[in-house]
Amino acid sequence: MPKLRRRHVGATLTAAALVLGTTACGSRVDDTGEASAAGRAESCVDTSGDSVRIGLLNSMSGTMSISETTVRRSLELAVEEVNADGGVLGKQLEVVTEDGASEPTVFAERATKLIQSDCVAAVFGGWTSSSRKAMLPVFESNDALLFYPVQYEGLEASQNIFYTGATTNQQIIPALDYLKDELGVTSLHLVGSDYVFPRTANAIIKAYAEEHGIEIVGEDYEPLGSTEGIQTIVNRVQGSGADAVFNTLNGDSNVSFFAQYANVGLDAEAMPVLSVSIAEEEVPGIGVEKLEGQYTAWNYYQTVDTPENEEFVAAFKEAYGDDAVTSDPMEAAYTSVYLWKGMVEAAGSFDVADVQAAADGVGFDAPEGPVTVNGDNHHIAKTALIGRVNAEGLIDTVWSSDGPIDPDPCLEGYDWAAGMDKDETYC
Amino acid sequence: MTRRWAGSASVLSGYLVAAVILFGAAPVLLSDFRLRLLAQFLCVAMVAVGIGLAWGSGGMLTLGQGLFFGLGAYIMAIHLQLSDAGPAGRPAFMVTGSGLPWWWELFRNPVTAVLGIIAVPALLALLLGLGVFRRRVKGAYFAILSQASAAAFALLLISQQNTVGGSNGLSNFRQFFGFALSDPVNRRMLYFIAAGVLIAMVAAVHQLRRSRYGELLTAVRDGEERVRFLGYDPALVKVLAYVVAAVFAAVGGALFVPIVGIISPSNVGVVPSIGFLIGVAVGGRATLLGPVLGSLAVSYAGSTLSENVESLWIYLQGLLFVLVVAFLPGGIGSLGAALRGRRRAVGDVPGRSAGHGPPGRPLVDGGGPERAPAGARSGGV
Amino acid sequence: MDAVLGQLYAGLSLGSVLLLIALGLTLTFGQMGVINMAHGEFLMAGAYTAFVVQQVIGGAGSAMLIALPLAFLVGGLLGVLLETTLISRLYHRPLDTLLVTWGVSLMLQQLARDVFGAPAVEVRAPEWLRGNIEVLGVPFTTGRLFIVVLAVGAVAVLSAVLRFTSLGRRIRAVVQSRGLAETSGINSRRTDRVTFFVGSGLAGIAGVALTLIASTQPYMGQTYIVDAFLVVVAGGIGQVRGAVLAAFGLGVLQALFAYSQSVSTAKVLLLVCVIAFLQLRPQGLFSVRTRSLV
Amino acid sequence: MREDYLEIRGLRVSFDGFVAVDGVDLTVLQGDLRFLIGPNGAGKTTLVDAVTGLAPATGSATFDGIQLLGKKEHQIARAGVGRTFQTASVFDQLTVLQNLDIAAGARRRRRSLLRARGAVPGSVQLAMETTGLTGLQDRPAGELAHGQKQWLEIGMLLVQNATVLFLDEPVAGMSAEERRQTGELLRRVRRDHVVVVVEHDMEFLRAYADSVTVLAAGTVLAEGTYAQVQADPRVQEIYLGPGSQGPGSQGPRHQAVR
Repeated sequence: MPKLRRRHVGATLTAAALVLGTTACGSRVDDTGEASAAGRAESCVDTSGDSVRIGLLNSMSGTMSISETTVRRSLELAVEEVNADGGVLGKQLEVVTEDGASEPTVFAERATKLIQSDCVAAVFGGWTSSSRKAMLPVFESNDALLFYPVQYEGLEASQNIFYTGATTNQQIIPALDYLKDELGVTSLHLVGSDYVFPRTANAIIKAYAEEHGIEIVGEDYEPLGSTEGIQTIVNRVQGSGADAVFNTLNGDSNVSFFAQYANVGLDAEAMPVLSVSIAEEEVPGIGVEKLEGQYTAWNYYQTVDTPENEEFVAAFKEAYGDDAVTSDPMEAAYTSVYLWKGMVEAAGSFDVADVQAAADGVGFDAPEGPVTVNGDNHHIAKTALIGRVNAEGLIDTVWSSDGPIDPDPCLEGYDWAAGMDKDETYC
Repeated sequence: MTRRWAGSASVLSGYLVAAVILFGAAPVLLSDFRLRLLAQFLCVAMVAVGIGLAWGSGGMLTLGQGLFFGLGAYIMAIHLQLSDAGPAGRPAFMVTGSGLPWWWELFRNPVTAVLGIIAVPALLALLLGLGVFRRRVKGAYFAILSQASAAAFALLLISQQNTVGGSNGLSNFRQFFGFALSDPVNRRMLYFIAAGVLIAMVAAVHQLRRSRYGELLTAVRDGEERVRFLGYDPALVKVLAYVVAAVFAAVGGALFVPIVGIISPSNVGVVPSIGFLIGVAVGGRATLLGPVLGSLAVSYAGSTLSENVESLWIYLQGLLFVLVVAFLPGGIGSLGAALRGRRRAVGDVPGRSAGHGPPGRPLVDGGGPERAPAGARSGGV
Repeated sequence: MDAVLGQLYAGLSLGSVLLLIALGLTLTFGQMGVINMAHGEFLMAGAYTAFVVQQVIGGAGSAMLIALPLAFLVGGLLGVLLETTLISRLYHRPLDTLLVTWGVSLMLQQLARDVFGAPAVEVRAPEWLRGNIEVLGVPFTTGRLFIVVLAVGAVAVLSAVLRFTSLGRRIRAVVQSRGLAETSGINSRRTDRVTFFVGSGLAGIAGVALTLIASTQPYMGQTYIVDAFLVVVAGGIGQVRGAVLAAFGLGVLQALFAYSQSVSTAKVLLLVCVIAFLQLRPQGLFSVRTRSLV
Repeated sequence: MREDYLEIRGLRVSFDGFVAVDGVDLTVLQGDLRFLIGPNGAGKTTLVDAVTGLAPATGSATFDGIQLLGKKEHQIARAGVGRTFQTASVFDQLTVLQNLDIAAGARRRRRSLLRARGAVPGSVQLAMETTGLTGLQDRPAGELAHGQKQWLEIGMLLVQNATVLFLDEPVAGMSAEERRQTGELLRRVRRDHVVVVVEHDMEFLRAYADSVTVLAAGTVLAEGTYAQVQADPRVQEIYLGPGSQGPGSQGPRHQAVR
């Protein structure tokens, strides 16, 4: 009996091996030289009807859903407005939503589904760098389009992604200029969450500091979502005697950081903190009185004084209640829908190649002010704004750059950045 | 004897059905996207097969399989990055790093990479297992330590921005041992490899379970102290199952990488590690096919249900855990048997009645693993 | 010197947080062998209790004082609910309680999200818990000092209860030998329930304390639960003095590692230390000699 | 045929300052069915625990020239010393055959472990016949009657190839008929084993003991045949005397150490 059984197991395995053997092997990288050229899936986007599909891919569950839910709302608001205004090339936008579940692999999986099964013309979403990194190969190998709405660490420029948030030269570098020129800072303590954006941002800051004679007196990282090391970090910050703190902490660690910061007797007067990841919606959770007077660097605040922003804020509050606030990533997401619309209309086609070709120079009067797409690196020119948190928990602009800054994700225009390691694929 | 016959026949037909479905029906019926998804589920199921052996047969509740899954996955990812970068090249992601860490070089060669995927987790499991089991750390202690090790591993990866990509992990692979990953034919090949490996793993566990070792493992689960007095060192018995489970998890992780295209610390921490267990519990931890089928079903349900009703899946996941583990410790498969058993043995202890599972193999009742025989250490002076 | 003192204080305060969470765990773990993964969510419930109280009565000072006993009650009642509905069925399957309570914790997190929303809510610290007292040039923040006091108080009260009251004697009897306690007329089922109430209530109090130093959001319990379990394991199951030593030991160790290395490295080193320690003492710092636990 | 014997000298076991076994000397020869009796707390089970590696002890316990103290449980078992427990501890999920096969297998080569069992090994077959369990070989041990479980345990000792057998209250809870069968079984076994039985049951003792050692408060109080021991006034006083526990009394199973 055992023999019989073993033979059957063996037969199954042999069958498996046979199937494997008879499966024609696909292209080898050596055969074609360039891997990406081989066997790309044909686009299945259907533009024959009177509507066209787009995908919204944001985390609606898991830790990142706190932030990404608000982005989803502004994307939906933009789509509604576009549809009410006659759609894109006369076609109504039909939205397919997916949950990224705060999980890079889920982002990759759902992006594939949106492209291959739902046949969407473009996908809007993603927040964390890891979600973008996970989706990037999916969009490149399927030759599809992603609109990514969050400021990020730069040093990337995929032809299949449009980056509508700031890159480092539109946020980090203006913030450093401001600290150096306006506040006279000569020493900095760097505090960040332990992931790619803070680490890359701090690498840039250190290169900048070396060039401009700013002393970096400390550099500390707290694991994402953790608060256990915050007391140690604040101890170190206080002991460092820095002129200011450059804060790239993300999410809940900020709550703990600012509570401890205030409790040991530090404030914006004694040692200002400039944060690049705290927007309007995070302020209440941290506590307005702990943040009041501290600095932030973004490209948009709810208080920005443009007619477009007045409309945007009003529409948003009407849709989601008077307590709803708007923030930079939300505005960048809102803008991304209009930018895509502009590109499609400039191209007169939904085809990816046509849209890519027509992208350069497409502009939009966004709530943050005028923005323009750079066709080379797929980022957009935007104005940098330094703000201070006010007593109402909103952020007032205290300084702005002279008009939109051209995006430079690879920092090619900065001599001091020449020595930095860069991703050779894009830079 | 007839029960044995029935058992082997049902297991046998299970193999055949699995082969027909995996190699015949699925590739024909499913779209490329769904097939890729199935391949991904198969990788998770490999981890489940190992857990079935360690936990179901051996009573070791390992909450840290993410550690081994991650080791296999990262070694594979490192190899793929290096082959993309070409000879002596450096992977693209290391934007803020200084040089290539020496241990990356170990996995440039395809042979050492494959060996590493198996040997590194096996060695680590051997060391951890010997350290823990020799000192008779078990039950809850072992569960918590294994969970903490997965948590620490995830943190370690996150803090290594320069060498393993930090929280972003490693992604953007272009080839798999020379085959372009963008080619659908090659992706299909990956699916077949995953299916073949999974079936081979199930066959291996099948052989282990029906061997004398399998009986010994069950004996250790139900009475570790007693086994000691028969002249065995239970630590060695447990370590073998633990190592096998670790290797299965690592191979699952290694195949996960080219199929999904990314590995990041969020795939190896506490939450995914417990996630691997749901399917095993649902399918029936102590059965041969339960872990595989349960894992596939749970992966599928998770993917389908959360595609649009997000929070529902979280509730359902929690509820599944609660209902199955608390009331059906033998898994869904034991539902019918449990009902029959309850009717037959009215005075039976609750929870034990779920123990009479599918024919052929004695099925553990949920209480078995942790309940040491009361006599083993008791007794008056 | 300042730095060392500052870090010792950081370790002490981290240890106090861990201790407040681990006390309840070590009670239920020790007495019933139950590994309650939902313990972290009882903590979260305590924190949200503080939030709700503050929303209702406004004044941060009085709100904190009302929230403490209320959170004890909320945590305790949740614990009893869990105990009676699920855990009591699983006493002979301790590992299964781990999985079942993990499921419960998933559901509770999602419930908190659906009720209070995903973003963190602010629980304002009362005036008297802001700022610091400076000693030897080192600022001792009053909020964290309060947590240290709370933890020490909880240990004192718990030890007194265990030592001097009849409830305490019953609990100790059941911990040492359930069978013997039952034959001597102790209703172990009721004792279990009371222990669960107290243990979970302590988590509620820990939750209120955490609002002073961490964010109040649905996933806050998860952040601490693994560390708290390490404390229980290192301290020896069912041992208050073991938990105290382990919590402060791990807290100080982590703070010192964090200062000399980095926060992430500190956590990895900590785990290595615990595993190495268990090689020396597999039963933890202190162990009860029981005949039921092998 | 070589005569095996177990020799214990100056055995001492203490827990947290409490001395449970205090300088016991004991020699048991092959062919001698030795009973170990004494009131609760006398140190009977602790003595067995010490010799089989469960409780740390000082002094000496040698068998076949091998010092047993300080060895691990499984090493002691491999040296030929086996034991049973007060509560029958067989593997409930496994069948009678599987239980015995595992007990017989500690010396098997590693590789043979990875194969399934072919034919029933001879020693297992023999043990099943000796213990009368042949007809039950495919029955899960958990489904056996109480007495059958105890026999299975003894059977496991036999196939384990143990020469020294410690049996801890083997007839507790058995019916009269089962006791008789157990007694016969022990008689058959003693011929080529060193057998030590811890027992409370005086009837059983009287019927089957070759010799008896009485422990009290951790020391040897008396030793000899049943009649000799019974006649000893000290033994009568603490154990067999009027007003103390009568024959058949077993006392509570779990006594606290302290």
